Amino acid sequence: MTQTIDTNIYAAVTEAIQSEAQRILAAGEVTAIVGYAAARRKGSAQPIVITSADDAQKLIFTPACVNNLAVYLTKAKKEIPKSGRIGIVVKGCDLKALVGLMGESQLKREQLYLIGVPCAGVLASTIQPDTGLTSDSIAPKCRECDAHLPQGCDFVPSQTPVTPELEKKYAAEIARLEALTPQERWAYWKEQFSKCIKCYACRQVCPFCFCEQCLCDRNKPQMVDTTPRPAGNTAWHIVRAMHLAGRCAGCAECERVCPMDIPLNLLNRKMAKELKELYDYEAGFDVHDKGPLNSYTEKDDQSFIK
Amino acid sequence: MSRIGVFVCHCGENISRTVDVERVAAQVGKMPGVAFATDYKYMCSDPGQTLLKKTIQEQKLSHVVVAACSPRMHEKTFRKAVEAAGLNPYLCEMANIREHCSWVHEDKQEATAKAIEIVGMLVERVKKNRVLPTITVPVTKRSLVIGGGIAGIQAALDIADAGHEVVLVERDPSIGGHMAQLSETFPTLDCSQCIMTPKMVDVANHPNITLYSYSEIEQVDGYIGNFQVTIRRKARSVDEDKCTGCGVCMEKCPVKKIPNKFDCNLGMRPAIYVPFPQAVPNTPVIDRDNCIKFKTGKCGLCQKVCGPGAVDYEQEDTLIVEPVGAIVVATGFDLYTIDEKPKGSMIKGYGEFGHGKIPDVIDGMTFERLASASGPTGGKILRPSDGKEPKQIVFIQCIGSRAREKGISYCSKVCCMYTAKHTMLYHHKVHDGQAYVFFMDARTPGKAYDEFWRRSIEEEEAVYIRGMVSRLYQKGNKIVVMGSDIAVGVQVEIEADMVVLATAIQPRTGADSLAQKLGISYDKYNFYSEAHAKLRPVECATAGIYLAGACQGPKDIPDTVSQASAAAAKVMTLFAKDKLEREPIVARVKEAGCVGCFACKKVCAYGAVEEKEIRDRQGNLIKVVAYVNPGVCGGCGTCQATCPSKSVELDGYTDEQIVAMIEAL
Amino acid sequence: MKDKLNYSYYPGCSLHASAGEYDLSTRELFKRLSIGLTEVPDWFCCGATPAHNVDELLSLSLCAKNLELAEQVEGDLAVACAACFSRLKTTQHVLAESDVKRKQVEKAIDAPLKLDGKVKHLLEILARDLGLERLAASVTKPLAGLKVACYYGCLLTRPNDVPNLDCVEAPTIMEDVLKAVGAETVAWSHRMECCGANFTLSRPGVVIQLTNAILESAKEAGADCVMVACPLCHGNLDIRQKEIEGVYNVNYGLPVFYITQLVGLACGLSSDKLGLGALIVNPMPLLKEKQLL
Amino acid sequence: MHPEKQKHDFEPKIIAFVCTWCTYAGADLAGTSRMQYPANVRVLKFPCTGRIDPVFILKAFQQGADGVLVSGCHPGDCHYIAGNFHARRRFAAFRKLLEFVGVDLERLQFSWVSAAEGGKWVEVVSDLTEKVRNMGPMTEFKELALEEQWSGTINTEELKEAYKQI
Amino acid sequence: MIISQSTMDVDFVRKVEALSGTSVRRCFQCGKCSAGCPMATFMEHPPNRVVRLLQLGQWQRILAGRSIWYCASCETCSTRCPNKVHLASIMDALRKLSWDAEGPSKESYVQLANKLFLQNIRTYGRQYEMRLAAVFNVKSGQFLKDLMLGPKLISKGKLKMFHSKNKNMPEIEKIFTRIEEMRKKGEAL
Repeated sequence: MTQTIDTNIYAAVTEAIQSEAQRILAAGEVTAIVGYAAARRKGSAQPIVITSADDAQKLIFTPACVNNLAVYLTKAKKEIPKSGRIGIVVKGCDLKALVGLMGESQLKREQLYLIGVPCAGVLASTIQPDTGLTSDSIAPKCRECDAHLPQGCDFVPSQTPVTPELEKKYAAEIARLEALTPQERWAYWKEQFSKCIKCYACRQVCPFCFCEQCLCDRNKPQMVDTTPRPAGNTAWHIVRAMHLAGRCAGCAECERVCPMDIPLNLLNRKMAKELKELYDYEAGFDVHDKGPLNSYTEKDDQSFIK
Repeated sequence: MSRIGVFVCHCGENISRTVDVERVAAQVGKMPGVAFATDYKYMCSDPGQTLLKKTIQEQKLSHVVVAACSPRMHEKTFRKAVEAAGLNPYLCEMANIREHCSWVHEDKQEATAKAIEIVGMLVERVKKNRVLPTITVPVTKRSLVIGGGIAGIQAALDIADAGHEVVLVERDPSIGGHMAQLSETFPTLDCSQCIMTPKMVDVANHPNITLYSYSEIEQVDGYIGNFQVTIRRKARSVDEDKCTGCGVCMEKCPVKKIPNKFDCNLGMRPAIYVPFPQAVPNTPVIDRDNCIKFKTGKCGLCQKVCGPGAVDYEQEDTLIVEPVGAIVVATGFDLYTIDEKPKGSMIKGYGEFGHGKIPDVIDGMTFERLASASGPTGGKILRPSDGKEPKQIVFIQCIGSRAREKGISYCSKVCCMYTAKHTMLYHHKVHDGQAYVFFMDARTPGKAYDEFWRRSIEEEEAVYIRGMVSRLYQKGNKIVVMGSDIAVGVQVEIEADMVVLATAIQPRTGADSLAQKLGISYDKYNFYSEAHAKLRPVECATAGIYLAGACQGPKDIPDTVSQASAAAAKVMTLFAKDKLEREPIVARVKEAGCVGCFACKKVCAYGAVEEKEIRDRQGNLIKVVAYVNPGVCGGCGTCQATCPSKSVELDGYTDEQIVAMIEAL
Repeated sequence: MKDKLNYSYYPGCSLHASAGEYDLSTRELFKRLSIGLTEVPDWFCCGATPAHNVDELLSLSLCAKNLELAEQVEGDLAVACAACFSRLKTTQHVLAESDVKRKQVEKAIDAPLKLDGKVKHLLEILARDLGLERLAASVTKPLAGLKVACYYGCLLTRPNDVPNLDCVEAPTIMEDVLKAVGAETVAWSHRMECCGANFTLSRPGVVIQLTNAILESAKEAGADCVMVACPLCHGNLDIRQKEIEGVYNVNYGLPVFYITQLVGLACGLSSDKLGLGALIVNPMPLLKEKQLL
Repeated sequence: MHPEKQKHDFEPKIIAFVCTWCTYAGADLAGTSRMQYPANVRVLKFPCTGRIDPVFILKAFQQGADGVLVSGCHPGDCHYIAGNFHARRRFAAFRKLLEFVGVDLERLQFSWVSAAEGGKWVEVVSDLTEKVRNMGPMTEFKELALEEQWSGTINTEELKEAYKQI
Repeated sequence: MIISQSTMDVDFVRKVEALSGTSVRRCFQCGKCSAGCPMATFMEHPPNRVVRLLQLGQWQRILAGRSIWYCASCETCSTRCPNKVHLASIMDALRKLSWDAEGPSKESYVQLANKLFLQNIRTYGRQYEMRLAAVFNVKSGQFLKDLMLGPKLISKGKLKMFHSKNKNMPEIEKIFTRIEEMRKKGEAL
């Protein structure tokens, strides 16, 4: 049964963002703000960088504001110290990425002015931007969101989103795959990975793929085949999932931008689940000194070791 | 194109019995890049090595693979030979076809096939080997010793006697540490001060030793051979150079009743004081918290009476930087106390013993001061509460030690012995008294130790009761000791005049923060960790830092002195060379690819990874990257496996070398 | 200042029977201090010592069910009896530690467990929630000159990490409360020794021996009276005192008060409202002597 | 003297990634003690298990390994203080990932073998060889590699026949 | 005492450990439990020896004696044990296992009191001390025990003669029966 999700607060949130943006730009607290603005198609939204207080009213927040804007900061991190403090509009999920990036010395908290948005959810990538937000049209990641209200921001509008309990699709899909035999799982992923065209959009959009030279682009030695063929594709996605383990907090941008609809976030959620079970670690809530895979305790599980 | 030479060893018959070595040489000879392949009876023999050297030169070989025994056996041998022939030693690899092949398989065909594959893998690997220059680091032949107890004193004297300069830093106003406080020592009962003070004087007079007392380590930079140590010299308010140690200031000081920590607060001292008469240096220090001059601005008596004008109220803390090549850490221990600990602390106190509020319940060190001829009672055993001689005295062992519940599960190692000593001292001094000891186990391994313990029972008439004490409480002027004798299976109640607790040995407070400054590791109790429990018990994992005494774990005096001399020997070994050579198996950062996530730094157990700023010509910061200090790197390669972009690489085990081996399969 | 304090209340069986005066004085005192107290409807026995003695699962299940009942009433759960307090706290502790036992208990009570509700002894409420200052401010008749031996017994503080009421071996919370209401407390050695507890029924001889040592110690320390927070301790110290005096041929004459009675007295409550008449060792002469009535 | 050596239809390829201080030395000890074990294993020496990148395991399977063994020092015995602790976490996570994409974890063995455990080395290697031998060849990655060459699935009789020939 | 693998009943010890949630092996016999136990003088095996016998698997010796029934559950031993051995819980577990085995015990009075107490809960939901005491005296044959106390207590209102009905009685009964069922199915010890 389709359930309508209340997005009435988004208008008020937009207003609050606009006035805060106007204030901090005018006061010179920040030099630029990364946010969302309306795009040409009706109801759609796109990222925008504004540098003038006059442009503050361009900022919006709607169910179409799907992008994780954190990626605009990682790729621009060298510029930030020069330009001064930067404001950024963040949903709870985006904030998790920023938190992770701070833990990895990519960003500094004091360089950022965080405008958190109370968010009931955004639209799935397959849905037309002017559609209303419902239990059918909502993005899968929002179904299991645990950060509707971002914590620790410099500014958060006072509205509280109404968030109905929805069926967790990733969790369900992971459970389904886990119940299969290894051969069946292999067949499933083989089919998924065979679709890959190695466009690297997943890498491009990922806030954590901030390496200047990706391991997979190195050819001395050739660790991962670069051809868009099954063997290389499989290796690429396994290596990527491993590199994101303990870091990815599930913004699901990789899955959103994948032109071939490979369920990439499934791999990342699976790893997050395992690390939670093994080491009680969850990415994205606190700025951790060390992630789960670069720390240890002497009593870690070793039941799998002979 | 590489010109690889492959030498297949027969090892007498050890290899050739199950591996067809001629066939291996013939097959490998056909591999691309292999210019020469042969087999030989004994490659490690002189003629074998000569063959190797001759062939390198004649055939102009670029790389060498020796297929023989385990590299753990002869890698050094062959690398040396290769070096003698003019090649970089790291261009030689060994293929293990003995331990991993001929000795563990019987089928000749199978073993030969395996040997060919093993050698093939190493051929592919060696192609990717690079010239690695030996890393040399200069050595500053001066040493820092932290802590002026018996461990620090012994280490400092040994190093100084070997002709090297030593900087000795002591936190307290005088060196001597705990040993200076002891009355007599087990198992010979010689007077501690009689054997300790001459050594303290030696330190003071040694031309190679610079003593900084009343000083602390502020900061440690650098690495093995090249440390820069910043030392804070706390304001003593007395000029050490001018002071003659006449002691008039102490006599005239109007504040006299400050409990003296050296006497476990049983004796009193003035506000300007030396902790004990034989102190080294014999220069007083002003206790600013208790000095009238510092509290009210009035008085100034000590300055007036000081002939040489050494008293200086204006003195401030000063920082000095000392360059040293090696560091000996000898910070010693603190005694556990039974008082109530702050909430949430890992260590708990003994509420069942009144949290230390019963005046005649004392610890072992306090008993030492009572028994000491130079102590506050002149060597008489008297109760702190009323100054009476205790006729029934109870000793309880394992207080804090071996008590998980209180947060300490280790054995403090010295308590059994010193309690036995205490019963003897007590019996010698109070002839009509009776000593009882509650104990769980008597641990007396050591030369003449068990005999000593037995003597306390058989000759000195101490009554040992196997069983612990549940509770102590004051009843009138007695202390009721509620214990049990598990041998009999009954409860035992003793109304004692005095109770002496053998409290646990703990690391010094602040041991963890010093460790962090030094970059050495420590266990959950803050004892410093040695590099290897059995084979490297004196070294820290951090190169150039050595441990001596109880800071590493509970120890008695002989063990402490042994370890201190061992640490000194390690320092002298280091100082025997002008430059430090080390295997060039170290990690290197490829700065172009590094994005400064510092995952490598997070996993480095050696603290070898530093942050390095890259700036353009105008001095603008471009990025911050990782830098691996080759002097400090241990060479495990955990950083490389962790680095997402593989921008740090372990020389000798590069991805190229390893992938080449995997691909050779 | 904090809003009005409100608690759900678990009196326990004894307070509805042999320790009626404890129940009465608790209700009256809380009324006087304007602390809300709502009895958990149809609570039942926590199982006390006998249940955990022979059937831990039963004991845990009974307590867990009672904790569930307590959830219906708003506020932290106030408990007066030290034994009930100990059982409820132990249940929370054990079930939080052991998954196996937790699942068994959930099955036994056929309900999911909630262990986050706070269980508080009256002492905690007086000393911490209300606070010693506010308590002192409510005093109208300070208990000046009354020397009290505070008797903790076993179950208020032991074992480690379970009740977390105060230091397990050297608690001060009773003394703190009494000092706040103007009484004097004596330092004595047996304030945490066992009285023999429920052996009072099956092995009274044991109880007499242990309780005698406690009374002796209190008397020696110069106490005028003893204060307790446990009906079982009270039973042994008060009800059996005459008998003990007979057996040992001594004369203690130590009235044994509940904490709420003494605090209530200081807050100006009358003897009737405190149930002082129910005490076996007559406290009236002492209270008259100290001019506290 | 020796019992007749059993011939098998399939001999698996096993790759062992081991640290030099413990397991490599343990394997040396098995040699000096003349213990016997199947000849299927190829040993790659690393300074420490901490150096072993999960990609190597992937690469080994891609290169045709039927089984992979990763072995190092027991916890607390690491020559490099903590390399094996880091490795333990890394591989705990990586094996979960491999399992999720459908790799049968029976083919991937982890162990602690000290320099004194020559016998354990023999046991670990023999057990893994035996287990993988019974499981048959690791076809998953090989198929991917073949598809790489043929750019299509093996769906005709001829292709299947040709595949079997390889 | 002959000790062998067959006399060391490890299963029993494991049961004790499962029920008590504490380790038996951890005890190193320091005797602190016995030193502080208020009841030790009434026991033939002091607490430390109870643990020692358990370590040796000699549980029959423990169950045959009265020690476990003389434990007052004062928790002093658990609180002061240097090894965090929760001896009071071990005592609970031993009593439970003895109770199950309806084993020989020299302490039938304590058992009887416990039994009556639990019956009271099952029947009335709460304790009524008057009934408890009266029935105990009848069943234990000590008709005149504490005779002098009774009237005095009643006059002081301390022993109630009547009691109200608890609405949760069916729920209590269900807890008892569910636990019995779990035990029958082997889901709980």
